[in-house]
Formats: sequence, structure tokens, C-alpha cells
Amino acid sequence: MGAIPVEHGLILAGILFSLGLIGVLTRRNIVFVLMSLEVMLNACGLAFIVAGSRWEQADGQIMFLLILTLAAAEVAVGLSLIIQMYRRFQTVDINVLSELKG
Amino acid sequence: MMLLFYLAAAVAVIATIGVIVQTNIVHALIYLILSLLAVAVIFYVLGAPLAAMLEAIVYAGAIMVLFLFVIMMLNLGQSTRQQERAWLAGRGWIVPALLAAVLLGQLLYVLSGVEGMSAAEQVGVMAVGTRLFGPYVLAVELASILLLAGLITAYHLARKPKAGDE
Amino acid sequence: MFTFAVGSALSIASILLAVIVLAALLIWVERRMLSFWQERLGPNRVGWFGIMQVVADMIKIFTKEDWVPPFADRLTFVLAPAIIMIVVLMSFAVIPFTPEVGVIDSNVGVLFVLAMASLGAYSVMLGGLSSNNKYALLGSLRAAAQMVSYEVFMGISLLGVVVLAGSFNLREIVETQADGWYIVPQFIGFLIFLIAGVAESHRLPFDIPEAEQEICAGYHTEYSGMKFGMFFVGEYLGLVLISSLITVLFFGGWLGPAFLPPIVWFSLKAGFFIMFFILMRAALPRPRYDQLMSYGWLFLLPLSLLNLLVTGAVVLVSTTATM
Amino acid sequence: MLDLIWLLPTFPLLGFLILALTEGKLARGPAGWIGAGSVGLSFAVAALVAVSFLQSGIESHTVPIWTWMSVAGFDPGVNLYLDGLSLVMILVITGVGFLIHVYSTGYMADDPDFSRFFCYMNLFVFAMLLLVLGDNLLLLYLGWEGVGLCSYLLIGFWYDDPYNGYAARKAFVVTRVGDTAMAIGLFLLFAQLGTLNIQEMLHAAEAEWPIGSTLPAITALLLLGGAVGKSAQLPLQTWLPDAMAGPTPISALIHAATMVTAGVYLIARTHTLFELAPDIQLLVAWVGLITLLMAGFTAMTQNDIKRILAYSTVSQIGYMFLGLGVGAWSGAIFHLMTHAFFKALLFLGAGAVILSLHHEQDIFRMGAKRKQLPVGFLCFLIGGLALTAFPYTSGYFSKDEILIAALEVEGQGLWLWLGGVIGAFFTGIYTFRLFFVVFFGESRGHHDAIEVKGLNIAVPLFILMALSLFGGWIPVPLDAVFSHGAEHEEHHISAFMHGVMIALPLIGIGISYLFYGSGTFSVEKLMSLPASRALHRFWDSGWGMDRLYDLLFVNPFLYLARVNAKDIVDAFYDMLAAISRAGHLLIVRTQTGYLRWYALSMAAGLVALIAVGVLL
Repeated sequence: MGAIPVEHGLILAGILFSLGLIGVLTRRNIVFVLMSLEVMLNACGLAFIVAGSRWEQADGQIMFLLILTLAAAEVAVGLSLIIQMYRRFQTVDINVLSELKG
Repeated sequence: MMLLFYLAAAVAVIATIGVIVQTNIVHALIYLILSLLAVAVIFYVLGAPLAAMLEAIVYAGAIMVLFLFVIMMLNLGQSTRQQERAWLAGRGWIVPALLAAVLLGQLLYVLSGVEGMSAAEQVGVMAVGTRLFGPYVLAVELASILLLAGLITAYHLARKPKAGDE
Repeated sequence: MFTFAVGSALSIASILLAVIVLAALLIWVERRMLSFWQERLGPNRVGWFGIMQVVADMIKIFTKEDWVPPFADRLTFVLAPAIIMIVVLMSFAVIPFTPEVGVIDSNVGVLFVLAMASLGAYSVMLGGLSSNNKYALLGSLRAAAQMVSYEVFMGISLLGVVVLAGSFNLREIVETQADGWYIVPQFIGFLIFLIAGVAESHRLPFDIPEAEQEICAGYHTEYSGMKFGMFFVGEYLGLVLISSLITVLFFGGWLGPAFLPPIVWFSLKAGFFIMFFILMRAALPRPRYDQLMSYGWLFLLPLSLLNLLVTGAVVLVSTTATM
Repeated sequence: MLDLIWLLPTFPLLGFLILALTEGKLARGPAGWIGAGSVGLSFAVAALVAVSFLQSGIESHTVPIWTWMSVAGFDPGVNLYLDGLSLVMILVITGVGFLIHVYSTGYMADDPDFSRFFCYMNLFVFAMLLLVLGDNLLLLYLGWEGVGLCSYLLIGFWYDDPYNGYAARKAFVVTRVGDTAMAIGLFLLFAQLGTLNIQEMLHAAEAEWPIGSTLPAITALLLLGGAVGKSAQLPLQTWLPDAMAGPTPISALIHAATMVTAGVYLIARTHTLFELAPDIQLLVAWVGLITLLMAGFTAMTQNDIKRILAYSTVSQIGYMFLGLGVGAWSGAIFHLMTHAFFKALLFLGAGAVILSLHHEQDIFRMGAKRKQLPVGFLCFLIGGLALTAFPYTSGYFSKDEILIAALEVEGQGLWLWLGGVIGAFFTGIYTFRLFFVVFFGESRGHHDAIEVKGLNIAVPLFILMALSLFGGWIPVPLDAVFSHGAEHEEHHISAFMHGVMIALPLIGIGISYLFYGSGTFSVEKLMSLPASRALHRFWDSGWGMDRLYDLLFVNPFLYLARVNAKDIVDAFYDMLAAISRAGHLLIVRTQTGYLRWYALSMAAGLVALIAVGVLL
């Protein structure tokens, strides 16, 4: 197995990251924003795995595990914030939360 | 193997595009799960079986269930479709798309210089485990603290406010 | 990557077919056994001891109108029953039935089963969500919480076996049991896995997501015809899967005295657990939803963590002692 | 057998966990058994360990328990280190601690928070054992802060009264000042010597640092800061008298017998550092001397029975510091031990008196109580004699050792000795003033008091009496710990000096008899002079230290805060504010409040960064 150019794996990670970025920037529904964030995080994990595979080291997978942990914590907090937001404003429109401005 | 990689990569990209353009949130979530599973396949192809399985168990299996759970709780199913469509209309997507395109171009430029092939060997569960609890034990401790903090925060935030609060 | 034990398309097809036929047959077995325990006759008209009842049911299910409610979300509605079938059948791929029979010999077999189990939750959740019906939604909310929670204990209870065997490979796990089944050192793990397994396949007494009396059959209220049949067969497939997994993980899989061939040993052990699950359905009442959750998080989780901790400590001490 | 020392902190920890997890739902009986029993078991283990340690004849023993983590040469472990010094400490902590726990089951019997009390007490014993047994600075610091926390919890034990909360906060904040210095000292030691292990660190220090150089002086000074905070020495002594707000057994356990001696232990443990910095060591001696004199004066003017004992504690710890400063390491630790005996005795006796008189603490409302309170009378007689170093009581031996060592210091030795002897003279006065006022003369209140009964109160008192009388003959196995310092030699001292040392405390007792016992001299007459009244007021307020700190730190701070509210400097800052407001008005346009906008700017920044990276 293997023998896939590292370049291609990294480019795939780059594409996924950019797609996630577009999602974060264009969506108004906060659940979508969070989902796009997940896409971006996952792309980062992919990059680590590709690098780990290139050097045949476990470190890439370990970094991925840490990203996974981060994602789990982030989603738990993020979703509970969404629930709070929905309870308070009855909407998932992120533009409603624009009171914190200069 | 090569074929499997490119196939999975294509699925991942298409599914991710599906995530960001869908108006039905449940469908978007299904696309996201699909994308994650495709990435899991890529992990396996790249010789990272533990990461592949954890991607499926934790990411696709647990984190996404949380999303679905919240969608169900807030009942965001189909009623929000019209709203999503309205929100997506307009030119709001042009600038982000351009920016992302520039970023992608830069990434492609930077990454095209990378040489090397992915390894033929699998890095097994044992190897990851021994390194994880050897040199990376501090990271494990920190991750556990992070998870604990996340747990407490999520519990506290999602709790129904008591009668006395605010 | 995959080392194919048997590898041929023929063997894959025959395993698939055998498993599905077995699951269908189980519907009849369960009805007969239940009525046997409840002192009535059960289906006994069609064919020899009523065994053709299965065929009759099949014909009925296949010829029913395959109806999608107009208010449902069509894509998800169709996808949901397919997921459970795919996921459970995929899980069978890593089960080693005998030294020769089995689809793949994966180094992460245990994790694969867990991954499939965690994906299985989507079937129920999406089915309930897409039905656009409050009972279905309630059922799938219950199912989501239940399955996600019990997945945790299921995973942790397995790890004791993994620690003892030193491998995630199901085939190696069976082989390391040659000098003793893991039921003895991992009895607590076995109990937790048994309970979590029942909860994962949401059979009685943990069929809270589809409780007829409370929420009108829950997530599959709107389903009929073949799609309902897939849910139905999926449940029995899950039953077979859990029984096979218990056999593999705790009861030495195909191992047994040589006077019977391995496949018979495997079938006997798995069959015993299938019967056990059916008996459980006949014998136990359904707990309340909150009881189920607090039982899991407050009792099973600490217990399974403790089990893992003790197992790990014992293994650590014994390996350092021998070194 | 020696490996059993891991059990020592384990028992109190278990006791604490059980009591904490049952949330006070346990009945008094079992709670008391658990609370006192865990410390008793610890003491039994400590005794076993002591016997086998002394028989084995080894110098020290390390028991590794667990390594927390091992990252890049930083591997803090939970290792227990046993040598003569920590042996003495654990025996004192568990032994005296056990007696006080038993006593508390009687003293606190009617308190509604009985179980919470023992919970804190056990946690305290655990932390204290960790402090003295830890083989590295991290563990020591953990124990150090642990006892600080327990002290806070226990001083404020009766938190219904706001004053108690105030006293607890004061103790916490004042000791925190010292702890900060100590923490910096520990960081410095770790940074300079690269190890957390105390023994390795001391060896490294000895090898790398010449005597009298700057680094040991700085670290020793910082450690001294921590020590004076915890041991209530000048200038951080102000918290201890207020700490008497807690229940009396606490005062006995924490503020007399164990916790306040942590500073003494710290200096003794790191004595190598102090030997490398002779100036700082001399400073230790002077700190101790000045503290003991000031506390002695103050003790003479107090009316509250517990505050008198508190100032006497400050004064006695001053003696220990004096001993440390003059290099009498074993003498200081010896005095620590004997002081633990008789001060625990005095406090517990005071507790019995207070309890018998329905929480009366003013000595001038007692009087002639020797008939009503025979046990308390005996406690104060024996404890007082030991405290004033009456010949052949336990205090006599230890104080002697310190004073003789002080005399041998070159240059300032005579002054240090003289100060110590004068301090002993005052000790005689204030101790027996308390004694005569409470137990002799005419009754001034509580005429029908009945002494509290109960074996669990009486037995610890009698054991402590015996220890106070005969504790001076206990051999202390400290030579191995401190032997590389000054060799243990026979002290030569003239008979005259020795006579003075014995006589002055006795004269002090005599004076106090003349004033308060026989009434030959009148206090009123003395007080009629305005000068002596002023002096009395001054001493009574603890040399005005609280006022001084208010004056020096609190008021200037408040003053600065008030002044700074509107002064001319503001104009300058107003201009700055105007400029930044103008800038703010410019930048505020970017702060739309829309999350997507922020994300967009971040992404744009990323693009720009990569562009710069690629182009350069």
C-alpha cells in the first residue's frame, strides 16, 4: 500500500481547508458555521496524517488524536452555546449576535 | 491503493462541497459524515489504521451525533430550509470564495514543492500507543484537562437556567 | 492491507446470504420460543412446525406498498433503513467464524466493529427525524442518547479483552483464548458488554426508542413495507452480531474439543446467546428512560472504568514481573 | 519496615476523604473514630518506622512512590525522604497531633460541624506530613500550601462570626506574602541548580556556590521570607494572635505544635544554603531575637488567655530562629519538639479552662480557680515551668542548648545571648502572670464553674504533662543530618553565665508573684504613671505592628488611589486617551460585531502572511 505522493495528500488537505473556510464565511446559520469549522479541523488532521505517513512515524496520528480531542471539546462547548443562543434569541442566525461591537 | 486514495479524495471533496452549499441542514450533516468517512478511508490508505477508526468512531460516530442531536432538539429540520435559501441568496459568497481561492492558490504553490511518497508500512495501534504514553504523556494530560473543562463548560452552559438566575 | 482469509467473492456472498437467511429465520424462532415460554403455540400452520411462516412474511413484506409519507424528508427517509443493514453487514466482515471462514483479517477489527456500531446510531436518528412525526422524533431522541451513551461502556468493556490479548485483531483474540476463555478474567467486562450490546441493538428490555405502548413504535412509526422490513431484519442481524461478538471476545470463538468442527462450536455458542437474548425479551420488563440513562452513566461507566483499570494494572504488574 | 512510611500520609488522607465524601452525614461516634483513629494509625506506623530506622543506623532512606510525569528532564516524583530531621518531625506531628485529635473528640463534642472539623484536621495532618516527608521542592511546596489552606479553613471554622472570617483572611494573606517570596526562591533554586530534589540540590549548591556569594544569599533570603511568614516571625508575625479565633485544639495543633514550625523545618532542611550565606544566617538569628523580645513584651500586657499563649508561641519560635541563626540546628529542632509538648499542653489546658468557664477568655474575669479546675491548674503549672525553662523540665534543656550556642557566635554572640536571656526573664513574668491571675487571688467571675470531665480530655493532658516534664531526656537523632556543619563538641561555659541563665527566669517568676500572687507590688500604682500607660497600650497592640502596616502599606495605597483619581498627570493621560479614542474611532469601523467579518479578516491575514512568507 501507500506510494501516494505526499503532495497530493497535502493538496487534498488544502482543498478541504479552503472549502471549510468558504463555509465559515458564507453561512449565516451558526450550526453550519460550526460544521464548516469541523471540516477545517479535519483538514488539519489530514495534513498531519499525511506527514506522519511520509516519515513512517506515529507522531502524525498522535497529533490527529489531539486535534480530535480539541474538536470534541470545541463541539461540546459550541453546541451548548448554540442551545443557549437559541433559548435566548430563538434563532440560529449568527448576525443577530452582533451586539459586541465597538 | 492509488485508485482508492483518489476515489476517496474525490468523494471527500464533493461531499464537502455538498456541506457548504446544502440548504437542508440534515442533508448537509449527512454529506459531512460522508466526507469524514472518506477521509477515514484515506487515513487507512496512508497507513494510519488507528486514526482511520477513530475518525469513524469519534468524529463521524460521536461528534456528528451531537450535531444531529442538537438539530433534533432545536427542531431545525425542514422548517429552516426556506430561511437558509434566503440567507444564501445574494452576493455574500463572492468575497469569501475569492479569498478562499487565493488561499488555495497559495497553498498549492507552497505545497507543490514538497517531495516524497507516503510510506508503504502501516503505523499500528501499538506504535501510536507507546509514543502517546511515552514522550507525549504531557499532551495526554493536557488533553484530558481540556476535555474535563469542555465537559464542565458544556454542562454548565446547556443547563436550563434556574428560577433564580437573571 | 487486507489479508483475505478466504477472500473469494463466493465466500463473501455465502456469508452474507447465510447471515441474512439466519436473521430472517430468527423472526420465526423468536416467535416460536416466545410462545413456548408463554405457554402458547405461536406460528405453527405454514409448513413444518410453521417454518414457512418466514417465507409467508417475506412475501407479504415484499408485496406491500412501499410508501413514503408526503411530509417526510425523502432522501433521509430512504437512507435510514439502508444504513442499519449496511452497517451491521459490514460488521460481519471482521468476525472470524472459523480459522478458514471470514471475510477480512483486520488488525483493527475491534475498532471497526465499534465504528460500525457508532454509525448505526444514524439509522435510528435519521429515520425518526425524517419522519417528521413527533413520536418518531421522540423515539429517535431517546435512541440517540441511549446508543451514544451505551457505545461508551461497550467500547470500554471491550478494552479489557484487548489489553489481555494485546491485539485489536479479532482472530488473534480468539487464538489467545486457547488456554482459557476471557469470560473468567473479564467477567465484569462480559456483563457490561452484554448489557451494552442489548442496548445498542435496542432490543427488549432496552427497546425504549421503539416502545409501542409509550411512543407508538417510535422511530419507525411511519415505515412500512420493505423499508420497515430492513429495520426489522437489521434488528435481528444486530442480535446475531452481538451474539457472535460475545462468542469471539469472551467464549473463545470457534475453539472447542476436536470432536466437533469449529463452525459447529461457533454456531452452538452464538446460538446459545441468541436464545438467551430471546429469553431476556420474554422475561424482563422495560425500565424507564431516565433509569436507563442514570444506570448507564452512574453505574456501568464507573464499573467499566474500574474493570479496565484493574485489568491494566494486573497486566502491567504481571508483565513487569516476568521481564 | 522503612518502606511503610507511605502509609503515614495515607491514613489521614483516607480519613479526610471519608469525612469529606460523607458530607457530615456521619454520626459523631464514627466520625471521631475515623478522625482520631487515622492519625493514631499514622502515629503507630511512625513509631514502628522510628524504631527500625534507629536500629538500622542508616542516614537516610528514600521511598519512591510514583512519578507524576517525565518531560525533558523535569520529573517531579512523589518520593518520601526519611532522615533524622523528618523522623523527629513526623513523630511530633503524628504524636502530638494524635493527642490533640483525641482531646478534640471531647472538646468539640457539642459542635454541630463535628465531622467537618475532623475532616480539616486530617487534611492538615496529611499536608504537614507531606511537607516534612517530601524529597523534592514541589512536594514540599504542596504540603506548605496545604497547611496554609487548612489553617485558613480552621481559623475561619466558625464562619458565622465575621471576625473569624477576617482573622482567617488575614492569616491567609499575610502568610501569602511570605509564600510568594518562598516560591520565587524555589523557582530560583530550580532554575540555577536544575533539580527539584532537595538533597541533590543542596549538594549541587555546596559544590557550585562559594561561601558568601550572592546567589545563596538571595535564595536563602527568599526562603527566609517564606519561613517568617509561616512561622509568624518579624515582620510577618501579625497574623498569629488573630488566628486564635479558631477552636482551641486548632490553636494547639496548628498555631503552636506543628504548622508554625514549618518555617523552622524549612530552614533546618535547607541549612546548607544558609551556611553558604553567613550574613543571612546571622539575619535569621536577629529576626528570631527581635521577635522573641517584642512578643515577650506584648505577652505581658495581654488579657486574653489564648492571645498570651499566642504571643508566647511567637516568642518561642523566635528562640528556634535564634538557634537556627547561630548554627545550633539540632538545638532548634530539639526546642521545636519540646515546645510542641508544652505549648500543646498549655493550649489544651487553656481549652479546658475556657470550656469549663463557658467560653470565657479574659484572665481578669477568672481568678482563684485552682480548686475548681485542678487539672487545668496542673497543666498550667507544669506547662508554665517547662515554658520558663525551670531546671530539668524539657524546656530547660532545649533553651539552654540554643543560648549556649548563641554565646559562641563570634562578635555579636554576647548580645544574642543577652537578648535570649532577657527574653527568658520576660517569659517567666508573663507565663506566671497568667498563672497567678487565673488560679490565685480572689475569684472575679464564674464562681460556680465545674471542670469539664471526660477521659478523652484528661488522658491527652496527662500524657502531655509527662512529656513536658521529661521530654528533655529524649535523644534526638539529628547528628547525622547536621554533622557536616559544626562538629558536636562539649560546650564550655562559665558557671556564672550558667547561673544567670537559670536565675533570670526564676527572678521573672518571683516578680510576677510579687505583682500578681502576693500583691506586694501593685499593678495599679504602676499604671498610674502616664508613661507606663502609654507603654502598656503600645505593647498591648503588639508594638503597633498592625497600625504600622496600615500606616506603611494600606493607607499610602489608599491615599495614592484617592489622589490619583484626579491630578494633573491626568491631563497627559487625557491627551493619550483622546489620541487613542481617535484611533479607536478609526478602528471601530472594523468591529462590526459580525463573526463572519472577523473570520474573514483572520483569513485575509493568513493569506497575507503566507504571501509575505512566499515572497521573502
